[in-house]
Parts: sequence; C-alpha cells; structure tokens
Amino acid sequence: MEIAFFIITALLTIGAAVAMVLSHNAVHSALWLVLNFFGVAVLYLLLNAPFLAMVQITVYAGAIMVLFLFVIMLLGSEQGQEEVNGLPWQTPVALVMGLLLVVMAGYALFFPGTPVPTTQTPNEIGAPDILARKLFSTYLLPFEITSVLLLVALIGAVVLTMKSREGDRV
Amino acid sequence: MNFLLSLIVWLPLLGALVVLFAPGLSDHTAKRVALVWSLAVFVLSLPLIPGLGVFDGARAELQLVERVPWISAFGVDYFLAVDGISIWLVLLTTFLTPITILSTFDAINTRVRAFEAFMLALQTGMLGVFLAQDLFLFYIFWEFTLVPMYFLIGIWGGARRIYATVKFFLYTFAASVLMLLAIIALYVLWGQNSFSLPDMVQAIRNNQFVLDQNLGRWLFLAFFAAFAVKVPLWPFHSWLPDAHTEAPTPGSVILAGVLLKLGGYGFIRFNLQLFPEASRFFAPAIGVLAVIGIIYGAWIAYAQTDIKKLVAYSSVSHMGFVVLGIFALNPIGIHGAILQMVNHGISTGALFLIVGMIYERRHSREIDAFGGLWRVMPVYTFLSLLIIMSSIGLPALNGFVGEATIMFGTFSSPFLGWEFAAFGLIGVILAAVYLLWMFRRVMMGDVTEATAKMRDISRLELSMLIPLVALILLIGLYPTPFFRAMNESVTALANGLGPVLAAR
Amino acid sequence: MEETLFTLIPAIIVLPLLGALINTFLIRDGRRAGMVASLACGAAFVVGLAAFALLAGLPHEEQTHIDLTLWQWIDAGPLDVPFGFLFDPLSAVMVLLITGVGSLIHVFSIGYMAHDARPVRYFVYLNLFVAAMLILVLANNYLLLFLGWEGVGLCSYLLIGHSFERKEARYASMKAFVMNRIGDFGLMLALLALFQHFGSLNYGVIFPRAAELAGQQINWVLGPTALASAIAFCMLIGVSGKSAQIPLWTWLPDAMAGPTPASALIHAATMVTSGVYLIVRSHSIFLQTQAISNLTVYVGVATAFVAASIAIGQYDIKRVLAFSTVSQLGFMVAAAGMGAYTAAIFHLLTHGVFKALLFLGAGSVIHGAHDVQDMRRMGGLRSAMPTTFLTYMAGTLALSGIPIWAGFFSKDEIIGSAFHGTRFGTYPVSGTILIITAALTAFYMARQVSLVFLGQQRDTSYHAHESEPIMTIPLWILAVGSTIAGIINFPGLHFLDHFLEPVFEVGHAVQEPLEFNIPLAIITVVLALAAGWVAYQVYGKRQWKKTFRDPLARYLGVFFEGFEQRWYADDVYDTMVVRPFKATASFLSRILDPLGIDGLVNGAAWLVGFGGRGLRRAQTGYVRSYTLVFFLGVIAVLGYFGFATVR
Amino acid sequence: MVPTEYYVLLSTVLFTIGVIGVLTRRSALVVFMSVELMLNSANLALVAFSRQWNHVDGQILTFFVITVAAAEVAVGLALLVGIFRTRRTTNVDEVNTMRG
Repeated sequence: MEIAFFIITALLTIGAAVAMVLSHNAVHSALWLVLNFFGVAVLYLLLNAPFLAMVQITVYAGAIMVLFLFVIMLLGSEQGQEEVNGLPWQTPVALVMGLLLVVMAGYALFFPGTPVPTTQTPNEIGAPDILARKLFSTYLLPFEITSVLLLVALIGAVVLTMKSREGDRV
Repeated sequence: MNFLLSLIVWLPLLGALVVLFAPGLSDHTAKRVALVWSLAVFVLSLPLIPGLGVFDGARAELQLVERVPWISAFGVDYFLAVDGISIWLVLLTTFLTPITILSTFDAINTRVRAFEAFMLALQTGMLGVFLAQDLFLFYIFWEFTLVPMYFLIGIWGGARRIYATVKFFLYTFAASVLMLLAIIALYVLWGQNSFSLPDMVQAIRNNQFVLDQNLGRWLFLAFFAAFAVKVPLWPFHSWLPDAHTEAPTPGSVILAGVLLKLGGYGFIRFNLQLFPEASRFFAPAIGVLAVIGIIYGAWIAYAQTDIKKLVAYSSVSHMGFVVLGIFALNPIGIHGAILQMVNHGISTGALFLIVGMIYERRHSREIDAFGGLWRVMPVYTFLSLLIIMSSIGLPALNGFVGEATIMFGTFSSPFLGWEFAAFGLIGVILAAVYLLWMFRRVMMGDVTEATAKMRDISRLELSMLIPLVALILLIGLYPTPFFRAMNESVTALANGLGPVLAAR
Repeated sequence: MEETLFTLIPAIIVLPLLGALINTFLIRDGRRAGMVASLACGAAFVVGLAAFALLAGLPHEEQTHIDLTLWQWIDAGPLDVPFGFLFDPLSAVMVLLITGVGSLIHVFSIGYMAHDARPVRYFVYLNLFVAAMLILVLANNYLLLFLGWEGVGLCSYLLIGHSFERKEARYASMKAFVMNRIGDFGLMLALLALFQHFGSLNYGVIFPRAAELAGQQINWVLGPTALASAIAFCMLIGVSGKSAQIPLWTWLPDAMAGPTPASALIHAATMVTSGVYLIVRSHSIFLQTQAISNLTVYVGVATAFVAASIAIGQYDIKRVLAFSTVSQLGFMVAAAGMGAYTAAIFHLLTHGVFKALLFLGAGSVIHGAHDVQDMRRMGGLRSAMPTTFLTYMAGTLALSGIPIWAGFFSKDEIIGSAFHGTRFGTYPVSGTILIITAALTAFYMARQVSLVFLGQQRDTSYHAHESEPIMTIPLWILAVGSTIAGIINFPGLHFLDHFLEPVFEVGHAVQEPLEFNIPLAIITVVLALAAGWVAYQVYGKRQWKKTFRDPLARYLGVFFEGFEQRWYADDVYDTMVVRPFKATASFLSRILDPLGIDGLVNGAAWLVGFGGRGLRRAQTGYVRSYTLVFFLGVIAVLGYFGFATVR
Repeated sequence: MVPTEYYVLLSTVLFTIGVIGVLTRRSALVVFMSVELMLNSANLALVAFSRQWNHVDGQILTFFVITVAAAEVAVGLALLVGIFRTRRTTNVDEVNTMRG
C-alpha cells in the first residue's frame, strides 16, 4: 500500500521535473516545478518529516517559486530566449552522461559491495519540537549565521537591482 | 649579538620602506638616505670580518646561528647562520650596495625613491639567500630577489627593457620552480618534518638519509637548473646580455656584482652538500659546459660593439671559471671559486661602473663612439686600466688569484684534469684579447670631436671606484686572510664529498 | 749577514716601486719625474750591488739558501704559495743587469723624453717595469715568477702603447700582450703540472726532486710522454712568447713602436731575456728531458738564423736592432737548450749591455735626427754625432763578435759548447748555423753603421745634432761596459762559471768550464770580419738616393723579398689565426647566439604561447560548457569511487 | 515501508533531470529552476538517510539547505535582472564575455 503510494508520487515528481525541463514557456516550467516540489513534500511526509514537508511547501513552492514567477513576468521572458544555441551538440552528450549517472547510482545502490544495515523502525524524529530543540541547542550558531546570510542576501538583492545613476554604469 | 644577522638582513628592507613612504622626502635626500642606510648596514656587517671576534674563521661549522620555529606545521624554521663559505659573499653584498647606491646619484633621475627602495629591498633578498640555512626560507629569499630586479630593469631600463625583464624573470623563475619541487621532494623523502639544511646534510653524511642514486641525480639536476640559469652557465646564459644591456648602471652593477653569485653559492651550498654522489657523477659534464662557457663567452665578447654587452659576455666567461672551480670538487678549486665570486663581483661591478660613467657623458655605449679617452680622462683611464687588468687576470690583482687557484684545483681534480685547465687557460688568453681590444678602441687612439669635451672622473665617481680598486689590489697581493677564513668550512665540505677528494 | 740581506732584498724591489708611486701621485713635471725614477732605480742598483757583495762573501754552499718569505701570498687549502724571494748567484747577476742597465736607461730617458707629451707616465711605467722584472728574477717560487712574468708583460704593453695616438703603437701593444699571453698559457700549464706532481711551487721543493719527473709517464696531446718533457714543452711555449722565439716571435719587431729607451730596456736588455732566465732557472727540469732540450736548441737556432736574415732586409734603424735581438735571443735559448747554462747567462749579460747601448745609440740618432727612423734617409751622421758614432761602434763590434769586445767571448762560448758537447751531446749542425748567423750579424751591423753613420747625409731636410750629455754619458758608460764585459767570464778565469756553480749544483748541472777553442774562434772572427767588410763595400762606398732599394734585392731576388717581408710570418698568422678568429666571433655573435641558443629559448617561449592559444579555444565563454566539463568530472570521480568500493 | 534505496534512486533521477536541464536549456531562468531541482533531490536523499539512521541531523541540514536556497534565489534572480538590464537577454549562450 505504502509502496504503491510512493511509486505514484515518485512518478508524479519525475514527470513534473521532466515537463519542467521540456517546457518552452518559462511560466509553465515554473508551474511544473511547483508540482514537483509538492511531490517532494509528500515524500517528506512519507519519510516522517512533517515539519520539513511544510517548510518545503511554504518556502519552496510558496516563496521561491513566486519570486521566480515575478521575475519571469517582470522580464517578460516567458518565451523566445532560446534562439541562440552556442552548443548544439551538448544535448546528446548531456543525455548520455545523465543516463550513465543514473545507471551508476542504481548499480551502486542495488548491488552494494558491502551489506547495508536494514532500515530501522521509524521514530518521531521529524516532529517539530524535536527539530526545534536540536536547532536551538546544537545548531544554534549555524542557525544564527543563516539569519545573517538571509539578511546579506536581502541587501545584496536590493543593491544589485537598484537602478544605477547615469554615468556609473557597471 | 645573536641577532646581528637578522639585523643585517632586515634593516635594508626597513630602509626601503622608509625611503618609499617617508613623507616629504625629495629625490635628492632620498638618495642620501638610502646611501647612509646602506652604509649603516655595511658598518653593521663589519664585525663579521673574520678575526674581529664575532666570526671565527678557524671554525668549520655554522656561526651566529639564529633559529626560531616559524611554520611549525611543516617544520619550517627561521634559520640564519653564516660560515666560511658565505661570509665573504655577505660582506661583498653589504660592501657593494652602498657603492651601487652611490652610482644612482648620477644614473637615476626618475622615480628615485622607488629605485632606492628596490635597491634596498634587493639587498635584503640577497643577504637572506646567503644566510638562510632552512631550505624553505632560502627559497623565499631566492624568489624575493627576482621582484626588485624585475622592476629595476623593467622601469628604469633601456628601450627593450620589457623584453629583457620578461625574459629574465621567466627564465630564472621557471628554473627556480624546479628547485622548489626538489626542495619539497627532499622534505617529503627525508620525513623529519624539517627543512633544515645542516641537519639534512648531517643525515646524508651519516647515511641516515639515503637517497636513491637515480632520484638523487634528478634532484641534483633540479637544483642545478635554478643555479645554472642564475650563474649563468652556458647554454643558459642568453638572458644575461639582454638584461645587462637594458638595465640601468646600478642594476647592472648589482646584477653582475652579487646576483650572479647566488648561483655559484647555490652550487656549493646545495648541490655539493646535498648530493655528493650526483656531484661526482655530473662534475665532468658540468666542467665541459663551464669550459665551453669560458671560451664561448670570451669569443663572443670580442664581436660586440656595445661595451656593456661586451662586459656582459665577459661575465659569462668569468662565471664559467667559478663553476669550473666548484666542480673540481676539491678544496683548492672551491677556495678559488668562492674567492673568484668575490673578485668577479668587484671587478665586473667596477667595469659596469666605468661603462656607466662614460655613458653618462656621451649617452652612447657603442665602442665606435669613443676614442682617445686616455688623453682627455687620464685618471679615469688609469682606474679603468687597473680594473680591466684585474678582469684579464693579471697577477698581483685579484682576478689572477682566483683564476689561478681555480686552475690549480681543476688541474689536480680527479674529476676534471689537465684538459679542462688547458681550455680554461685559453679563456684567459681570450680575456686579454677582447678587453684590450675594447681598451684600444675606447681609451687609446685619437681624441675625436665628441670625446674631446668629456670631463675627467668626478669626485663622486672616484669615491665609487677607489674602494673597489683598493680591494682589487688587496686581494691580489694578500688574499691569504680571505682564504683562511673559508679554509675550514671548505675543507669540511670537501671531506663530505668523498674520501678521494680530501687529499688534494 | 743574512739578516742584512733579508732587509736589502725587499729594498731592491721596493725602491723602484716607491719611485713609481711618487711619480704617480706627486710629480707632474717630466724632468723631475725622470730624476725620481732614475734615483729610485739607481738606489736599487746600489742596494743590489751591496747585496751582491754580501752574497759573494758567503760560503759557497750557503749562497743558494738566501730564501725569505715576506708573507703568505696564496693559502688555499693545499695550495700554499709564499710571497718570497730567493737571492742566489743567478738572481744576483740578473738584479745587477736589470738595475744597472736600467738606471742608465732611466737617465738617458730624461733627455730622450724631454719633448714627450706624457713623460711622467713613461717613468712610472719604467719604474714599475724594473720592479716587476726584479720580482721575476728574485721569486722563490714559480707563481711569483709568473707574477713578475706577466707584470713585465703589462709594462711592456703600456710602454709600447705609450704614444697611443699612433696606430701602429696601439696595435703593437695589444699584439705584444696577447702573444705573451699565449706564451703564458704554456707557462701556466707547466706550473699546474708541477704543482700537481710536487704539491708545491717553490724552487726549493721542486728542483731537488726534479729527477722524479723523468720517470712519470702521462698521456696527453703528444701521446704518452715523460712528465718532464710535457712540463718542459709547456715552459718552452712560455719562453717562446716572452723571448720572441719561433713561433711567437712576431710581436717583438712591432714592439719597436714604443719609445726607444723603453725598447732598449725591455725589448732588448731585460724582459725578453726572461725566457732564457726561466730555462736556466728550471735547468733541473730541462735536464730530465733530452727531447725537449733538443727542441729548445732547434727553436733557438732557427730563430737566430731567421731573424738575422730578416734583419738584413730592414730599413728602419730600430727594426734592424729588433731582429738582431730576436736573433741573439735565439743564441741564448739554443745555449740554454744545450745545457750550456752559464754560456746562456753570460751572453744574456753581455748582450744586455751592448744591445742596450745599441738601442740607446739608435735612440740618440733618432732624437738627433728629429724622429727619422728610416736608415735610407740618414747617412754621414758620424760628423754630426761623433759621440754617438763612437759608442755605437763599440756596440756594433761587441755584437758582431770581434775580439776583445764582450760579444766575442759570450757568443764564442755558445758556439764552442755546440761543438765541444754538453751532457746532451754535440750539436754540430746547429753550431754551424750559429756560425753563419754570427757572420750575418756582422753583415747587418756593418750595413747599418754604413748606412747611418758613413757616407753623406742622403736626406738633407733635417739638421742632425748630437744629443745632450744626459744622454751621451750613459752611452759612454755602456760603451765601456760593452768593451770590457767579456772579463766576467774571461776564458781561463771563468768568474761567472764559478760564481754560478752553486746554482747548478742543485740540479747536478755543473760543467767543466769550457776552454777556449782557438780554431773555432778564428773561423768565427774571420767570417764575421769578412761579412762586415762585404757590407761596408756594398753600402759604405756608394752614394745612394734617399729612397733606394737595397742592392741585395737584385742578387737575392725572392729571398730578399722574404727578408723584407719577415718571411711573411705576420701574413700567415693573420690568415690562419686572426681572421678565422674574428670570423668565428662574428658568427657566434650574429648567428649562433641570437638564433641558436637564444632561438631555443625564444622558441620555447613561442611554444608556450602557441599552446596557450590552442587552449584558449576551450574557453568558450559558455557557462553551460563549463558545467558540462564539471559534470563529466563529477561522473568520473563518482565512477572511480564507485568501482573502488565495489572492488 | 519503502526502502531507502528507492528514495535515493528517485533522488538520483531528479538530480540527473536537473543536470540535463542545466546543460541543455539556454534560458537562464529555467537553468536556475533546474538548479533548484537538483537542490531538492539532494534534500530528498538527506531526509531519506535521516530516516535510515534514525537521526535528526539530516533533516536539520535539509532545513539549512532550504534557507540557503532561498538566499541564493534572491541574489541569483537579482543578478539575472541586472544582466537582463544590460544585455536585454536571459539566454546564457549570449552571455559569453569570458570567451578566451
């Protein structure tokens, strides 16, 4: 039962990802990506990580993708940004290499040289309170640094997009 | 007094900073400050003269040792010391620098402060090379000398200065990188987490650190490349004439006077001490290169029309003697080589000075632009003659003492022999040919309209040449104190090269 | 007594050195400089005389042990050379010759150089020369001898180039120095070999052990050779350079471009004889090798003959004397090669006196004739310069080997040795050639006297005058010397033989003093007189025009042309050595160095640049292609680890 | 319970798709999205391993990745806007001034 649910979600996620890459319209791409993010969020739930699933939806599917859509609209570059192709031969190479990567990963996963310990009984490790305790004790410093990082990113984004005055074009 | 060496090494760099950054320093005073500063360094180095109590010439081991851990993770020490091999080269450096700076009084008129700063910084680098006993520290000083020289030629040089500097820099740098590789290889192979040269040499002599024969030879060659380019040994010499022709007079003086000696010193200190077996193996081959260089440099010097180029090629020839003496691998040869390095520094430095003096007056270095200087500039010509004769190797002057000692070493060396000495002596004949040929055309002959107006040597110029000439005579007539101070160290070195060599 | 000598010997050298220093730094006036220089040299002579007297007073066996070291000159590990002097009978006579003749020449120079542009410099060189020459003969080891050897070479260079405005002076000075250097090359090589064997360069170490050299075999250019031969051969090269022997003789005639008194001192009386001195000093080495001693004789005889023949064909008054000097040096070298060392030194001494006289006489003529040197423009100067003529005649007779004059005795001893035999055997052919050469000597000297002093003045454009007393007095003294100097080794008395005996005892080279060979002497003298008479008949009787061609040219044809052109030796050297040398230098400098060696360097630089241009094309600027490469790298790394773990 | 291998394989597949997107698409925006996809696939693997070892650190790391991704997107999109302003394009193949 669970495995069936996993397979459906996985296929949905993969399908959304493929569609994202193949779409000619950037807006479509963004929407496919949102779908993909939802799929991943569902998988997080399956993995006993409910808090992360929520974060995934709010931050990724919500904030980040909205930002993407904003920019796409702002630049008006939904379509027609693909005329110039400097590396026409790169697509087949990329596909072959990608396939190679998947095969390699699969081989390594399912025919491991050393036996892998079996999956342990899941605990409620993904509960928000457990995460929060960990985050605010052991990982306090990284957490604080992350906040600084966000602030810097914020300022950086503002500075970069500010209209430069005449005469000092970058 | 155990910080004396550090003081001598770092004081010039401090001087460089002062000259460069002191507010409100005019060009005129900058020259004087640099001069006084370098003189102070010279005075500080005077106690090093063997026999004055600080440095004991009768001891073979390193003296005035300063050793402080520096980068302890890699076992790098700040390790300065001096022994009989380096003592005269250190004194040569501190002695020549004030004279060189004196020569900037006339020769340099643009960006004076930067020039003086580079000169002083260069002095730090050169002294560091002679004094560092830690391979890593040595390498740093070694490369550091490149930088000021690069700018000295590149900014104040002649018309083709960019070509000359780039060539000089790349050539020496490329070769030095090989040396760096060898240094790292030695460090790794030894596995004692130390770059200390004396310790490594000690381990090699006690067979605690045994290098594979083939590997030892390769590492020898890596060191050899760096030093051979610097010396420069034929056929690695082609950067030298370009660098010399383009460099301003003070640059040439310091280049010929001290920088070339870094190579010869490196041969003795590193190749001979670290790789006795490879030294014995390669000695004949290097001897052949040296002899070719002696004759080739002299021969080609004869065809030059530019006086400075002539002197530059003569350097190739003369430094060939130094290499020959070193790779005689016996005490006499090495004695001669070390003294000859000092001699060459004095004589060729002086030669570049005298060339610079007439260049200042005539703004030409073409031999054909001169004639009859003996008549219009008698004092100048008298001193020039003395210096030229010293370069030719006239007995009673310094050049002869060095060359003859080298020849004796070469002849009696089990690795070289009479053929090498005979060909070396041909170089001595040729030295007379090209230098007298130059003398005949520049100093002798009729006074032309252009040369008639040339005034004789000024007091300033006299003050540059007099100390050099005094040393030329002193070393020529009484070189014994110079030899005695290096005797013990050189004998110990030769003993390390193998039992065969201790005898002669 | 020895202590006194120990103070006197350095003084001999220091005095002329002091003169040179004073003149360099304090004196600006030519005449005063001359006084100082003469005084310095004269004082050295007086001191030398005192030292000589002291030495003569010592017991026989102690005379070779006056050895003093002033200081350690070179002390480089095993190489240990003192700055030390050895005052033995051989050095003593050399010192007297150098300072004695030197003083007279100094005095003469005061007058001769009165109108020179740079008299002070001249006297400095002259003093310096005397000092260097004294070091050469007084040294107690070979390296110090070499110092003097090259020192005199330098002074010779400076004096020849004294009037450097003249082209021939410039070229001659350099030629002299370089040719001497080629000779020094040989000498230095000999020193190296000596040191290699003995571990020392001191005479005191080498000579007693010289016999070892004969046994040692070495492999070198000439194949397996006795070490003694190799060393002696190398020394012979040095001798050939310094004493102007074949093949390095061409510099000496050119050296006449220097002031005449300098030629008298350096290129006649003293410096050029130092090669002979070297052989005599090293007799214990030469005695070990018959082959090279023979070679020395042949070189000497050949030089003597060739130079004498050239002297016949010269018109320049100094040139004749120069070739005569070369010829006489050949006599000495031949004698030294035969092992007739005393004879060589005897001739060296007498020749020093009478050749100095002849040169000074020539100088007086040139001075009086207002710098005319071409003998064809002279003639009849006897009346204008009676003193010069008389003294010149004394020199001529001495040189021609006419009895009672000095040259007769010394030359005869050499020829006598050739026939009488030495430890190397007899040299009859060489002896015969030497007799012919002696006749040629008489011929060219008679020719010279006839052309210069006899007959009528051919070129009347100048008014010849006798020189001032300061020049004629030295001439008189030397003339007296030339007349009576034979006494120093007069047959039957053998002063010199006995005096030098201790020196040769070291190498066991003492020979029975040669007794006078009357038939031989008669033959020689008759031949010389006949040659002189013929020359007088040819040149002294007729009135020639001032640009005449020598009458002998008619009879001797190409041979005379050879005489005139010095047997084309200079041209041969020019084509075979000088030109190829210059061409190679130009080739090296224009082609090999910039295109070959530097070409390799720049080629390497170009190669790097080329590779860089190639690699630059990989930098497409497309971020996606960089990513692809990155991705490939990731796959490669993953693959590597994957396989590593699977295995 | 779904084995961890399946999650990791899924993560690999998503990552590969992201890579292919980066390598083949020229629109800077889509390239950007593909990068986000790759980040997500990595997160998925992290969470899966977190469950495998019953350890919360994997989730914490994922949390941080998400935060950094947010910052990155902000700056990255700002850069894109800047590029678009000067070059009037978001085609990465036209931004090749670094060409050697």
